[in-house]
Amino acid sequence: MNQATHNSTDAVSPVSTTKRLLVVCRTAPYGSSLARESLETALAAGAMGINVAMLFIDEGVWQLIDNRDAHHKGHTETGKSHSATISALPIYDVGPLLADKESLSQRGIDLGRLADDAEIIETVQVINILNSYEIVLSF
Amino acid sequence: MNQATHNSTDAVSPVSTTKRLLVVCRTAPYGSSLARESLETALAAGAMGINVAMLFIDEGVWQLIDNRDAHHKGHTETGKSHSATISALPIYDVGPLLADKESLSQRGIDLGRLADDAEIIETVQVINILNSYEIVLSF
Amino acid sequence: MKFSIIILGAPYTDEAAETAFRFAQATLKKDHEIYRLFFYHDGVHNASSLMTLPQDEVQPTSRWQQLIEEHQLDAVVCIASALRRGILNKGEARRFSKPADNLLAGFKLAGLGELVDAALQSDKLITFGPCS
Amino acid sequence: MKFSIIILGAPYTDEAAETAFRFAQATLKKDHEIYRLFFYHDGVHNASSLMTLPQDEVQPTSRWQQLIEEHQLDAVVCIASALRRGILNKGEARRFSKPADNLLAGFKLAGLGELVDAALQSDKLITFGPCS
Amino acid sequence: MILHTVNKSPYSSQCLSDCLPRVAPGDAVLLIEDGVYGINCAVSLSMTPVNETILRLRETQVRFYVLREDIKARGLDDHLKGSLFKPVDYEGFVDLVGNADKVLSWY
Amino acid sequence: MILHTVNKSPYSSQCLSDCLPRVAPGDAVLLIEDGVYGINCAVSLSMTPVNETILRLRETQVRFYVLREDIKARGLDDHLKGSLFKPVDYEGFVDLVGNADKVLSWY
Repeated sequence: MNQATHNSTDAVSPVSTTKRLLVVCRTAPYGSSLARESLETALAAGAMGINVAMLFIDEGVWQLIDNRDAHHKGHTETGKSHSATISALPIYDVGPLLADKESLSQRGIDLGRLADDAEIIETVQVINILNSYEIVLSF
Repeated sequence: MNQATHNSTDAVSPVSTTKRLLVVCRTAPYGSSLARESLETALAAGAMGINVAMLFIDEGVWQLIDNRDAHHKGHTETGKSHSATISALPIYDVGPLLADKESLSQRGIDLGRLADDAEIIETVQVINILNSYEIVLSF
Repeated sequence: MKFSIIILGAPYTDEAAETAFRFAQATLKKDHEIYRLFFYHDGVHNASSLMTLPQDEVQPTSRWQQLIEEHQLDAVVCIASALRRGILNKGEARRFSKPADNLLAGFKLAGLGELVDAALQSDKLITFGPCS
Repeated sequence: MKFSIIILGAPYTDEAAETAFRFAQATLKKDHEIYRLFFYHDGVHNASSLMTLPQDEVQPTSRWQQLIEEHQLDAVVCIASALRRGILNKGEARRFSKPADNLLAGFKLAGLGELVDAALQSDKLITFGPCS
Repeated sequence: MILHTVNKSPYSSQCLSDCLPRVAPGDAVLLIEDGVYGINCAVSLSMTPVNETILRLRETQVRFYVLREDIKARGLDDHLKGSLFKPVDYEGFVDLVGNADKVLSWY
Repeated sequence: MILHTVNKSPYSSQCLSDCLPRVAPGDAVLLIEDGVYGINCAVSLSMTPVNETILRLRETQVRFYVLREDIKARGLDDHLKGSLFKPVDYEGFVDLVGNADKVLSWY
């Protein structure tokens, strides 16, 4: 993400809280920078010691296709694909990475192609998850 | 549109051509500035003496609801609504203003509410119109 | 109650910034506190000092500036989004040897930690998304 | 053949500018002529001199600049769209008493007449739309 | 209780149909910006599936609102009559946020 | 002959389903950017109506293409097998434009 080097003015300090954050991802990677910005938000929260999970629904599930070795367009030509950032999320204490089963099946996505850390959830659970986190941010 | 006063560097001179331009409008007004920019493009072409028509399909048909007297948000607070600009198009030699019948009926739009100059066309004609103009620009 | 407002849309291009502004006005009118305005994604363009509209139109950037000044609001522009979209303050312009700076007074550049902090400290958090 | 290319998206926010750039490269590689690049709507941000990306990333604005210089392309930025989005050249900055200007060298501000002219003069016209 | 805001037209985007299945009993839904074209669901035959979902959700105490200013700007005032959506102004919008535990923006 | 480009996903936008009814016999359709998710139409049951329209249009000599680079960036290479869409690179894209009378961009 290069954020650490790029944002030298971005002081990140640990925060003491019991509130948990859910980042809801509804956008596909590459077509819009929102997908990338959702990951950056989750990483920032993780770095501050916040309990942060991600929920991938609708077009957001495309973000979970494991494609770390692919060649990429534009802002991903740093060598780091969206998929590579996804796989780094657990290192920064972001998780779980929840993926809506129905969104995946509607799109004909092969579950064997998903990022290792993706956790598939039943569609009926989505409402419960949205309600159980104290803070929700949608992208 | 205030373009004349705002763009003093925008020299417009008449052009001699037999090519006709079709501006295809697929976006609703206000939600995106594209709707406004499609009208500005048509006005510029009209001012240059080009034969320019507009085709309103899909979400573009919302632009044709006559709403000249309404109070508006944001960039329309000049007092000039989108609808007022639509009704000024014929004055600048932009026309015909073609509206796709099926797009209108799908959206439950009352035909009595349409701008005076809108000309309703059958859906089967859309393909012919797209093919008959030498130049097509879509917004 | 303490509100924080996230703005993801640029003025003019879509309606997000306009809706957010009116929402912010109404929040203050109802005697709530605005803990922070956070400009992210294309929302960073709300802080451009170079936006130029015809004089008879609403000036979205100076309108924010007035609201911020009048109510002493904390208006934070995401620094990563801002740099990538060509919005710089004096310090960043110097640091990256850029020919000018264009961050309006009243807004400040800072990192996403400020967004997370706003989410934690506020009673209510609302995002105004772009049309895309 | 003579191509003209209309770019409606800002770099980074969506893919339109990236796709347009690669299309322009391929056009030239295939020995076609580019009559004009026309930056409209959010596409005007492609001409910002203040866009700042980490050094190890592709620099979309300077990449356009190089292509324009190398092939002596006519790169026109819609003046109305540019002013409304905070992209100014020296003359407009002076005219509107703005504190700075930020139009990259190689790009020029002009009116929609240049878009209509490109449509008339080119054999092929293609628009790269934004994600919104 | 979650307030769901929707800012895209159901005729061009899946935004509203993506939102509705995630609405829980007692939640509120507010249409803003181009989302207000969703008010038409009640009158337009082609929107029948969305309409049915809305009717079903109303039976679970889900409340449906639309931002009045955005309806007016688009000349859709007459669609408010008999609509399933109740108009609110900006202060009403603030109250809806104030009364909700969280806001989820669908865009 | 018109080349139609589509840059939005059919799962989030009506862009592709708005485009297809306006495609004439002999036209070409090219999916780019998030439009390439439309390649899935052939494999995904929920996209059946779009899929049927595509099959019908193929019988009228309409050709369907997809931008290979955008497929690769999204990790959808394996969806190209048996797809109704033929991959092209940027030079192929330029040729499609060169061979068309006009380009209509659906976005």
